Amino acid sequence: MLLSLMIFIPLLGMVAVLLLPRESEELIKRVALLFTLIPLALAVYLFISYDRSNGGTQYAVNAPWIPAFNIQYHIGIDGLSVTLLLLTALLGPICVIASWRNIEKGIKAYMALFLLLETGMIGFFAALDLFLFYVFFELTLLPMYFLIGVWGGPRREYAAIKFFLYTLFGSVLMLVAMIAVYLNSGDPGARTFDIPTLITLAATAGHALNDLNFQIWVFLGFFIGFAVKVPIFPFHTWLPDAHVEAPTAISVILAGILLKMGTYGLVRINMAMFPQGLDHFTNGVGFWGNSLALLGFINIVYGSFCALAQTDFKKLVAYSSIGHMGFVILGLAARNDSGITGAILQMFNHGVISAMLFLLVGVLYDRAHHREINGFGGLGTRMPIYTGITTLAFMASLGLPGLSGFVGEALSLLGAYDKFKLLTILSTIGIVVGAAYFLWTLQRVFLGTLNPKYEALPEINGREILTLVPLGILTIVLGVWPNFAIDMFRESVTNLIDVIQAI
Amino acid sequence: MTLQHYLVISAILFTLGIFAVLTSRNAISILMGIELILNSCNLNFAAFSRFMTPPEDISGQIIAIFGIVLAAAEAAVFLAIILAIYREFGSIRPDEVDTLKG
Amino acid sequence: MEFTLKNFIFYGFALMTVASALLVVTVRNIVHAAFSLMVTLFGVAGLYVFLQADFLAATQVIVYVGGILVLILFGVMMTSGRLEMRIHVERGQLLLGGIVSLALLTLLLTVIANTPAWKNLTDDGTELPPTTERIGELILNGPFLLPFEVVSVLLLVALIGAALISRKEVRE
Amino acid sequence: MVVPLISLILLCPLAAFAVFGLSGLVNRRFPRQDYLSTVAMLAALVCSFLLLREVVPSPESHTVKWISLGGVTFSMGFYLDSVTVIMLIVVTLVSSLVHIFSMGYMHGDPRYPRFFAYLSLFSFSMLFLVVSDNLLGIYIGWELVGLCSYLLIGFWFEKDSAANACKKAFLTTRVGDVGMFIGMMMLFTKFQTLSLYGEGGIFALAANLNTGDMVWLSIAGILIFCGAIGKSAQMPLHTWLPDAMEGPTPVSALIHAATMVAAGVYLTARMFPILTETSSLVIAYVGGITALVAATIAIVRFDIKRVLAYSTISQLGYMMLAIGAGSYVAGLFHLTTHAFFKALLFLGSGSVIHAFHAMHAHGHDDEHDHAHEHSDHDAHGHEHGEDPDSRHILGSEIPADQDMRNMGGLRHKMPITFITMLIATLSISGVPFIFSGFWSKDAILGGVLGRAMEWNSVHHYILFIMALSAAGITAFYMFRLVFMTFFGEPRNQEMYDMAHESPKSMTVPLLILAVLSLPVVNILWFNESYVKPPPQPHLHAPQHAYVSPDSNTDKKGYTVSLFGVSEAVAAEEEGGHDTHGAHGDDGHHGHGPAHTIAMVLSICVAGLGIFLSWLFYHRRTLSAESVATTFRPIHNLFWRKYYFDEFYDGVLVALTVWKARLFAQFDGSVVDGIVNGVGVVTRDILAAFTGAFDNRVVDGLVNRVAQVTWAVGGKIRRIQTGAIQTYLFVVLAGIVLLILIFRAL
Repeated sequence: MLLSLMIFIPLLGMVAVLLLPRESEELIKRVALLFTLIPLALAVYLFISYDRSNGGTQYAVNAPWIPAFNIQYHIGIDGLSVTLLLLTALLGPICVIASWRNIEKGIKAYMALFLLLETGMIGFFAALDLFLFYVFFELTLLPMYFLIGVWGGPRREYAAIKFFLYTLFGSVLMLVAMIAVYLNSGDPGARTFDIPTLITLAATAGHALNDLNFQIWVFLGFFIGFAVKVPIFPFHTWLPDAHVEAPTAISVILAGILLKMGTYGLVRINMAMFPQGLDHFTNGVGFWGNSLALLGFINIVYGSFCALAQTDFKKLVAYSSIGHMGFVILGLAARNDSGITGAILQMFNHGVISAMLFLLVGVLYDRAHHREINGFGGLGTRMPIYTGITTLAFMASLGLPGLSGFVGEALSLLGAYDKFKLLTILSTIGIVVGAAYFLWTLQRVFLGTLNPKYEALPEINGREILTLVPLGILTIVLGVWPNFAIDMFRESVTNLIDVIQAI
Repeated sequence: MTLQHYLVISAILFTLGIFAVLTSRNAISILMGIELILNSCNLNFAAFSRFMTPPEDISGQIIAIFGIVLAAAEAAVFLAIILAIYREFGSIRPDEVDTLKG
Repeated sequence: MEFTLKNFIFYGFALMTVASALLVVTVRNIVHAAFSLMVTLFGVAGLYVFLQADFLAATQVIVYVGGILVLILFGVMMTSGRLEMRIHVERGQLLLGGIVSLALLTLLLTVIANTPAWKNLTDDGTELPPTTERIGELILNGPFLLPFEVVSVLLLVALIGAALISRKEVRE
Repeated sequence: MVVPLISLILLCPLAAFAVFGLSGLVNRRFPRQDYLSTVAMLAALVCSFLLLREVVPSPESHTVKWISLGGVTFSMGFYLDSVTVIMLIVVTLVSSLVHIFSMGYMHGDPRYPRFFAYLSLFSFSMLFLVVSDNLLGIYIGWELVGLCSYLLIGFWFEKDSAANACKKAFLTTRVGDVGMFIGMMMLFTKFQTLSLYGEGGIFALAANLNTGDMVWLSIAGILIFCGAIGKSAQMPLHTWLPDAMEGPTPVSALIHAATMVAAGVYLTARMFPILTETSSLVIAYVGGITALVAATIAIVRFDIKRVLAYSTISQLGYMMLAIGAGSYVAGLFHLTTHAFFKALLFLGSGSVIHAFHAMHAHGHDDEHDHAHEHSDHDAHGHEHGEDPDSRHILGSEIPADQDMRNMGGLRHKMPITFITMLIATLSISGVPFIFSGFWSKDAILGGVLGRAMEWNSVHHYILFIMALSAAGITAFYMFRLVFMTFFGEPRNQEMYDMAHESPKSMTVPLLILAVLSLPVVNILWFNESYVKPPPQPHLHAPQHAYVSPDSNTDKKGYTVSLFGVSEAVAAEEEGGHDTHGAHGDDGHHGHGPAHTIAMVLSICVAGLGIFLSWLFYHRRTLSAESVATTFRPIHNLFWRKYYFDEFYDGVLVALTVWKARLFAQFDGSVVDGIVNGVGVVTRDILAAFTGAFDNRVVDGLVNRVAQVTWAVGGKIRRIQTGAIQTYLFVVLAGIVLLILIFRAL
């Protein structure tokens, strides 16, 4: 019930916003903020009340939805979901606040779409029925399309369509795989979309879902669907465009949550449901056995090097996201304790850190109206607080110990080294290059002599600090005390590993 | 006078109506084509009612009456539209009224 | 097929209907076409009589000839301003339309000829009681009451709508 | 008592920094950040001394779970043995003095409070590193000190050179850190823990490895040592340290001389138990080469701070050499003495620079502005801002107030600075008996020679010669510095006239450090059993080595008396570990002759160095210029710092940037190009059906799809004539066709 409330309160908020008159902008923003704060409160409650010693599904609701196809409204959370739900619910109000001043037209439609998006995201992380999962997955797509396409930068239509088509392409493959799973899940009449049931069936020897070949193909189908979202190397080109064009708050959501939907899907579906398929791609034998780790490695190194070459601040952050998601893939490929935990932590931390980074880029963009890294210089004297927070975010992102970015990266690498020695060692190049592009950016934007053009640039204001501080605190807290988050999903990870190793 | 007689007549009317609708360059003659089509339908209803159902069942005729009513309504609206179009475009040639052209 | 008077008259009506319908389609003058249409409508009314649908025949005459046809003529007058407006027909369109119509006719005739259920249903000539009363019963006090009311509302709406659409726009 | 003390030591500086961070967030400065930080540091110092009293016959450690996963647990904790305590005292002591010094030196800087906050953060990180009992904790402290180093080198970030230098420092050390991280991954994968001590710790587990794993263990050891290479500026990753002199001078003293750079040595010493012959030898050679090369570069520098920077690199190489050669105690001993005298040298040079600033301040501004180094450099940066890179490579752009060619004769103007710096110089040069540097340096030389004689090892003889030459060169260039700065006639009369002795806040720390450069510091190493080298189970003497017959029976160890290394006979509990010696101590087997020989030789070379320096730079009977001309190629090599910077900037950095651009272009053209191919094919096939398409080349499959859709739509929309009749026609024709088709079936 609590969970359903959390999913549908933003939807309610959307209705409320739509009912308000277009002119009362302040009211609309306040209502939107309220309706994102309620899920946050619920998420915090869930986070606190979640039974950490039990990694299984909690707060489950299971009701028939479309009985003809045995589709259920089945939601519930385990440690992984609740962590990501917290992240989603946290970024919600932050994004509303971040949009307070810089959305100039159509604030009503913007907020309504944003709330719809939030419903989609929360629902996605809570869904336990494959069909419901897919519905929420697609539900995020539509508002995102409009949010980029209407409120974005100069090339917004292009970026929005690219994003939409790419994701749709992936999700079609996913749909096919999903239907294949459904059709193989039993005799007509006994088929199911229920994820826990399917996991059990897939682990049952002799069942059609337990077949290695079947699992490989279905794994691939889901994988490509999620890979577009993550994004994994050849499918990543939508990301820089979408980020560059999207308004600040939407970039935050895009990097903070939408990318996590890809990796969350990998964990929830690909790893848990198709352990044999997973084994085929991560057993370390031959090309296919290394393929997933290879993709992670390519993401890390490729993303980092691409970021190094960027001169657009936002594009740089976008490419750095690609690099950091590579650590998630690498950690998942390791499929051991530290690898998976590291990957999940990295998911969460990257959500927090990249959100900070995009907010920070937005702050600068709102003032200078461009993002050309070489066009700044010496801002450190003019905007000390902004510089301080940026340095914190950069350091967290480049994996400085003591800040959260490090823990995820380090655990992923430690786990991955166990299996993929060479690839992991090569991946560490990404750490150096990551430091290089962030420090170089720091130097070009903040250090050196002050560019006379920006002598009057105003310092970051209170509202912007308000959006950044919670994230900054999380960054430090998780860096100093990672168990704070790990406690939530330790048991869930153990369960997952049991499933994986049971083959 | 078999059922087929009526059906053939109806078919011919129908076809002619279609022909008119397809070929005419005048909205009013299109309307007349439509009237032909409707008539053919009504005729069919009546004929089937006569031949295919028990004599006391005259539902078909009632449907035909409804058909006539609809035809009347349709004609009224159609002509109103024609007038509006005429005012707007100065013509009632359907090929000149092509705002829907893609 | 014996040549009774009844048959003769039937074929006469049939021929009249078909021929005048052909005229409707072919004549170039729209006023002529309209009058041909009147003949067709009368023909159909006649056929209704042969089907022993007396009420229907009467309605046909009253509504169609008395109402619709007059409407059409008004339409002609109001849009052309003169009564001998030409119907424009283009050759290519004519050809295509002809082909499709002919194909359709062939199709329909084939269906009519080949449907077993429709074969050998002859009018035995028995006199049936007049239908008016029964229709009245059925419409006003029977299962067709609701459709009847609905249709009447529809008609009303159509008339109001027609009046609304065709009235001159008053600029404010 | 230990736990609260350690917590206090860590928390005091951290709290000082936190106050700054929080006050910065609300844009209100805490009014006396300088006092706050200094007091916090002094408190930590007091706690450290209390610990000294507490400690500690047997090491003590406490851990808490930091990250616990299903199967693995990473702990955080501290490990407190004598070495830790000594390090704590060194760090807190130097840091406190630097804090006090900075209150004078940095006075008037626009970011004055921030400076102290950074110092506090640094102190915290460094102390955290020192007390950590596990590799992960060390790594965390390691990176954090790197961050502080970055922030402090770039403290005057308006200067392009400072901005470049801090980036360079962070990146260069990070290269080493990655090596260290890989080493950690290796150890973790093998042992499933990163804790070093205790039952399940790495050292205990590694001791049980058999000989088959030695290659693996050597590689792991060398990789961990990579971190030390980066942080301690060893060859080939040393180039960042001279550039790091762009930071304020107290920072150079604290971070880039006394503490952070020594952390590499400390780490290597901590890793002592898992070093094998191979990794030890690698460490020793890296240290030896660094010591020698950096010393030669230092000869030809004119920037007073760069001379000291290269000297630091050289001395760090010394310590590495000591640890690589098994002289654990000597290495750490030298670390301690070096921390004090090098901090003194830097602070002294800071005092000199400060004196010259004051000149500028008086010259230009009535207000007593002490932030001139800053403003001065700022102007400097403007002047040469166009091409900072070439400036770096040439190393020829020296700020006027740091150029020794502008100095001379300062001993009259700045007596305290002069005296204290002279003491430090005598100490680093190895002038015998009353200066601490002599004892520690001699311990290293003796240790290396001892091992060479004991093992009869050519390598160690070579290393000994390297170390000895480096010692001589060190004496030479250090006295060159002193002669050029304090003796002779003033070279720049205007600057000389304005120079003055520094305020008390600066001279008092100098005096304290001068005292600490006397053998008094050896008191830390006083108790004979206070510092014991840990066993090295995998370090075996070569087969042909001479093993003294009493090596198993004697209780041996290492003793440092009040006056340094005077004898070396003491307990070694683990003596019987194996027959091949496994004595991770200071080569005491060859002690008798080795130490005597080493001592004599070292006094000789030091004397030679000082004498030559005197001839060149004081008496001027020999001309440095003519020597430089005679040996032009060698001078060039030294002057250009063995072309390391050219190589890195011209090859590695360029290569990386090039590769990045390549990847980015690859992303834009090839990744999209592949899908373009698919797109073109798709388009052409569709074109066959729908007629002509536009042939424009577009990038990206998505564009293709959109265009194809657009084009198809463009064709198809012709069907939408808008004429209802056409629609109807099509509908009917379709119906007819369909019926015909299905009838035919």
